[in-house]
Amino acid sequence: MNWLLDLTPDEWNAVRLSIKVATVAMVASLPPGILIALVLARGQFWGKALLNGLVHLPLILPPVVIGYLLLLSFGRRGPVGAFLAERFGIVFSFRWTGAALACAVMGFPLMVRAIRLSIEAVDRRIEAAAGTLGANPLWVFGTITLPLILPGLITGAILSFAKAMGEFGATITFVSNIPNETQTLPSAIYTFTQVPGGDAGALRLTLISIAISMAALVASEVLARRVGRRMDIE
Amino acid sequence: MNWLLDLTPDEWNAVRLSIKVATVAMVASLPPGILIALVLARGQFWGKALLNGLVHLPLILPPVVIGYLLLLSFGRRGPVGAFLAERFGIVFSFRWTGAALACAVMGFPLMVRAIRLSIEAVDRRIEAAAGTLGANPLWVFGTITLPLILPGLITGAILSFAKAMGEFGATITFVSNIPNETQTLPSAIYTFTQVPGGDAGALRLTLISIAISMAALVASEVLARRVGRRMDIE
Amino acid sequence: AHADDRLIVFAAASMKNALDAVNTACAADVGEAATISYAASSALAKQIEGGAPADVFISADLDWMNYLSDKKLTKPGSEVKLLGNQIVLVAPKDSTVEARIEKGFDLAGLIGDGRLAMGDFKAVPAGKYGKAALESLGVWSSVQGKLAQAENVRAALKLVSTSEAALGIVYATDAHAEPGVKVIGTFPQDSHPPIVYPVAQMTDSKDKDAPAFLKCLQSAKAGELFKAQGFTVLTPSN
Amino acid sequence: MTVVVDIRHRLGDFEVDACFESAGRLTALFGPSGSGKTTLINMIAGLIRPDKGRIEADGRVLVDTDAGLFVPKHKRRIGMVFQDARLFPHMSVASNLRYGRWFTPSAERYADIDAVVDLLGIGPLLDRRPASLSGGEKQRVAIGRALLASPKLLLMDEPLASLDDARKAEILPYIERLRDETKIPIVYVSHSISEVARLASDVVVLAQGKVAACGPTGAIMQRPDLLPAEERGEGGAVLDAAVLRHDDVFGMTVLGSVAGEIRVPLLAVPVGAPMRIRIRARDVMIATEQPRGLSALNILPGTILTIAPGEGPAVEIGIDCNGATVLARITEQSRQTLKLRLGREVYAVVKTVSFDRRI
Amino acid sequence: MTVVVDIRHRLGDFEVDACFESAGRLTALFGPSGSGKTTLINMIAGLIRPDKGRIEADGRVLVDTDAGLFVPKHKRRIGMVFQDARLFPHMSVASNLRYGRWFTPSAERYADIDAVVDLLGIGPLLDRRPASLSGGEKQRVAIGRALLASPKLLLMDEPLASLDDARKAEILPYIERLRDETKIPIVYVSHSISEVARLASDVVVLAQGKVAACGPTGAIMQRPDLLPAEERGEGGAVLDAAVLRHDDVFGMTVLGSVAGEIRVPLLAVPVGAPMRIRIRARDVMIATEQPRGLSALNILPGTILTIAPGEGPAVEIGIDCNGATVLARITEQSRQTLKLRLGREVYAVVKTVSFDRRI
Ligand SMILES: Nc1ncnc2c1ncn2[C@@H]1O[C@H](COP(=O)(O)OP(=O)(O)OP(=O)(O)O)[C@@H](O)[C@H]1O
Ligand SMILES: Nc1ncnc2c1ncn2[C@@H]1O[C@H](COP(=O)(O)OP(=O)(O)OP(=O)(O)O)[C@@H](O)[C@H]1O
Ligand SMILES: [Mg+2]
Ligand SMILES: [Mg+2]
Repeated sequence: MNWLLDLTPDEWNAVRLSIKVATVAMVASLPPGILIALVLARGQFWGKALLNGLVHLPLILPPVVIGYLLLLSFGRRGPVGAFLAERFGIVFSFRWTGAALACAVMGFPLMVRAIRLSIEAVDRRIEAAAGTLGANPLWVFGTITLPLILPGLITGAILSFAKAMGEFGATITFVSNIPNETQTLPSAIYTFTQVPGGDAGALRLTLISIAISMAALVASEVLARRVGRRMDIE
Repeated sequence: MNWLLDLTPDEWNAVRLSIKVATVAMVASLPPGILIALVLARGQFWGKALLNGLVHLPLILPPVVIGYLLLLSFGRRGPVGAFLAERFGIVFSFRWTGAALACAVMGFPLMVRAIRLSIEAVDRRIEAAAGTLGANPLWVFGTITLPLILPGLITGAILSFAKAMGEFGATITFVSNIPNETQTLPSAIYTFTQVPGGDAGALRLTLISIAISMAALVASEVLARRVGRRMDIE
Repeated sequence: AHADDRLIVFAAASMKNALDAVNTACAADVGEAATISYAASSALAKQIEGGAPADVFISADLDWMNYLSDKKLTKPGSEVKLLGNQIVLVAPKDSTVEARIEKGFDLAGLIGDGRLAMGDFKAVPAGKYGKAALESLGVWSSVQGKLAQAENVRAALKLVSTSEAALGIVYATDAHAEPGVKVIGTFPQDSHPPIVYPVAQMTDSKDKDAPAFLKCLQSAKAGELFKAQGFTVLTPSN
Repeated sequence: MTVVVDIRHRLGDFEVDACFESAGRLTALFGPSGSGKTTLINMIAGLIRPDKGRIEADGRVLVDTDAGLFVPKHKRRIGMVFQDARLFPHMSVASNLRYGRWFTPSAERYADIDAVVDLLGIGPLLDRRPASLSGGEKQRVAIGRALLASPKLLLMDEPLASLDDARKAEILPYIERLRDETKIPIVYVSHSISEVARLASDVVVLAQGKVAACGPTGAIMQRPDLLPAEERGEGGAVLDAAVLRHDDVFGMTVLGSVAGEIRVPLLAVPVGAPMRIRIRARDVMIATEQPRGLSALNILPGTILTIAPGEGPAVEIGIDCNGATVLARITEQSRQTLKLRLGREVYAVVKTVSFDRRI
Repeated sequence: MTVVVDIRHRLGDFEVDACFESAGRLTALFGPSGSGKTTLINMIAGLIRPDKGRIEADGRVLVDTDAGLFVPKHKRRIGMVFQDARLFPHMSVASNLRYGRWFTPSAERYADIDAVVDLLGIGPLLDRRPASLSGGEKQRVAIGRALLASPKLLLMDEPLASLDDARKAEILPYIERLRDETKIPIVYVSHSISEVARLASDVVVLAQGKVAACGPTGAIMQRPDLLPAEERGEGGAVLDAAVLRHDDVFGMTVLGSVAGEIRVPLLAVPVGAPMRIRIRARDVMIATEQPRGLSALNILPGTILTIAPGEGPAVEIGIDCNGATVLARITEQSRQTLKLRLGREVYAVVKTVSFDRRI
């Protein structure tokens, strides 16, 4: 145990940073994730296939390629990056925010798919019943649909979180590997694997990463079970 | 267009190999994916959290680590690999089968999660009705549960396929990057990014990869819509 | 055809352009074109350790070759220091930075608010050489907080060519071929351990063409092709 | 308070083409299974957008396809009770009940939660989840949920179909009160004649998506040809009456109607209150002379006005009792034996216990 | 052919503790909403595992917690019709119907698909999906699905609750045929007395999870105290009779019973066939002298055997008509006016049209 937790300050920082990045990535992708899942599950519009494809890109392409694409668009000189930096002072390059962005993007298809699946399983007649009681579509969504898709939201969130804990290729390509700022656990692990004899260090960090993710998983399961027990099937 | 399709024989092989690997990975992970999703969705047993964690490992850990773990266990010198090779003549190391194994493992949590979500949404009273009509649990599963979770199966399968098309870290670490045998599209793309002037080649292969995955996505959407139309909500 | 009856070469990814050309040129001499698997030296070394059917391994640094020879996985006597390289300081091509690389030069000032991109100094060979050079020039401590460590030297180059990083330390071979950057200066050869690309045949290798391939790698025509990509040839051409 | 429906809509092979207007306080949509009752009421609720036509309720145009008007369901202020309860599975019974209140301006809330809970007997269920309720319990909660939204128009799609008779009888008076005491028009889907006869002021008879007949309940109930064969015995006269006095000794209430005094089991209604009574044709006997020594208490003299063949051995005989028509269903054999002809003076005989309030 | 149930089971606050034995061909589980009918039938079907007890059907032990025996539902060969149809949403109606046949050895298939489809009037629906069916249509398909599994025990949980009367009347004869012509015991959940009276050979009355009474239908129906207040008028005598002759001219059938001849609307039953007839107490009048000039055709002489207070103004009077007891419900006022006492000779008067076959 001592051996496991006897980390260097940089490693501790990597642990902290990874949790922060994964949490922010998960939380920040929830609103757009729900929105896009909703649109994909229920919308009927031209370009739906395109949107769907776009959402899946991070899954389809090697992470390094996604990292380059992020660099090209959200980097200091990238069109989006330059615009955001100028107008809102939001800078991604070499910041932990950039790591969170990369993780969010990589986890996005997983989250959207899970939420979409839940939305498609919702009995729309129940929503209709809420509508007749005077709830406008937004209220129906908030009070009926959202609670009913909670299992999907939890699944989507945990997938996104887990993915963020393991994401490496896109992150290091986009924001490199700066201790204390962008060096997440996977980057630290990677470094160890590239050094002859680094296996023990890699193993230690790997175990810590597993422990954190497992805790998140178990928490999500417990949460989902609670939600499920509350709902059952009617 | 000519520019896009003017590939070297090795690149063509990479395209073919990627499709083969992704398809095999997807198909081969379906049975265990369904089984484990079922167990996780409905089972109540000690160690469920552990199993759940194990399934999620490929998501949580950097792909390189998964690659090493595969190398250590399924490699020629690994315990599982040696056993399988000796007893059944199944060799993974540095074969395309190994690439498929790596892709299947990496896509497994995505597939299991999607299927599990669908299983949890099935109305068990409908299954009970089938039971009273004389169908044993296996038949109920085949004739009721399976058709009802088709949307989840399709989602899971397409996630697995898409992941396989983009999987790189675990594959190159486990089975290296041998043209014609283990060089999938992502590996080929990687190789291009590692040399000066390789960007055009990388871009070309990236576009091809996107095209293939989009085709698969659209096909899956059409399929899912058909299935959905057939079922509606009762 | 099964992988095992081919001549299989594991090579560091950064050598692809040069090695592909050499492979074609040598095919006639060797009898067949080798099948080359390009990946990070670290991954390749571990794969060989894990039983990979490689006949020849070309590493981007000595450490991983030593890792294998320590484990008796390289054929004794087959190991050769094949190529050398240089590391250079680069900047985005529209950068106005100018400098002479010498002891105590104001690298931190040149970087300013920006970052110095280089390979991971613990993991990536080019990063290790870069760190050694900066240390011997006495500027390491002043720039340590301004580093952007990349997964590999190509990624570091990308950071510079997209102007994310103000400066970068990369191989001369990469810098020459990248139009998005300009070379500000070359680190002195003596400021870092020699950059060496060793090659060796594997203990388990049974392919009869392997010696011929090793020989051809060291031939004059191969040397020309390597030089064309910016490498220095360390073996005396025969 | 009028409901005006004139729509045309196609669903697969099935076409609804219905046009009716009802100024009644409770309009029943009556018809056999598959006749389009649910489809029609869904269009009023805004759950289905009709292909073509116009729907108006209480002076408000809800749908007018010509004008491109379609008021969305949540703006209709309509309370709907579905055939299947459709409770919110993730909420407790109490939250289900309160749901509609959020969306009702407090000035317009006329339904009181405690009263509704008491009435429906769902007090003990408040903390439960819908999943654990029995079929009847679910439906009662669904009725409560709709009532508590304080709607301006109440739509009920066979709300009592899954309730047992004791519960039906408990809930019916509340629906009657709603009908009589509030200004909310009600549209009520049913395939039970007795429910319709008891509750409806107006009836729309549907058959295969078309309106077969439409009019005040009394008129429709007198026309057995409009009713399904199996239900005809349930038809009969619907008379307006008023409470004359209560006979507490024998537990009876005496009603006055143009046809004469009618004794029914005791009603908890004040003297003078107006009442509607239905005299089922099957419960009426005809006597050619004043019966003696017979337990039946209601003996109304009258003149035979109509004789129509009924189903099977029956004939339907209309007796004009001082201006009100009482319908009797007897056998053709009795008609011949008793030599009943138009214009003959006879007595309509009805037992008091025939007038139970059951549905 | 016996169904033996002796179980104890707890569901949240609700406890079922039921013990009954029925050798009847059709055993009705009768009780108000929430009395545990569905819970009980689910235990017979194998959907709920009782905490403790024993269930036996047709000689087969299905559950015996003491012996650790629990036959899984798919091995019980039980056809179940659920309160909610529970059709398979991904299959057409035809596939839903055929589902159970796969699992029935062909030698044991006694249900013919065409006959069942015809009977239930679902021919036009065969290619449709359950989602587009109306409530009644769904339930008819569900009944068909259970029948076509050719079960050895048929369980029906209020199968007619969502059907209109015309459909009920169409389906009831088939259930009767099932009851009379095959050897399948049926357990039938209902809260409708008329359904129970018509169909059941035996009745188990449930109240709050306990068995309140249990016995042959005739005996239960004669005891109004067992029936819910609102339903008591539906109770009455159940007499065994046989078809004496048909009167085609007037469309009537004359039945012979110990109480005398009884004229009912024409029945499609051969002469000599045994019949069960129910004379609802509310349909019976009492006359102290032979009525004259009255349209009622059935006049049965007898002696007053019992006088029991009924609900409200009513008294229930049992008349011994030559050994059979006919129950009459009249007002207390009439009893006093007519001076009815035990032992007095009277006439029970019943209209022919009272004997419709409606439920
Ligand atoms: N989507 C659809 N496609 C085709 N036919 C449909 C669809 N929806 C409903 N129908 C048909 O429309 C007819 C009317 O259905 P509806 O539910 O309105 O009947 P209902 O009068 O409410 O019957 P019930 O009393 O059984 O509930 C039925 O024959 C039904 O099969
Ligand atoms: N899981 C549960 N937890 C607590 N109470 C339950 C549960 N399931 C059922 N009950 C209660 O058990 C009682 C019996 O339910 P059941 O469904 O058997 O009634 P029922 O007689 O079929 O009624 P109905 O005629 O309305 O269908 C009800 O009061 C119900 O609320
Ligand atoms: Mg309906
Ligand atoms: Mg029930």
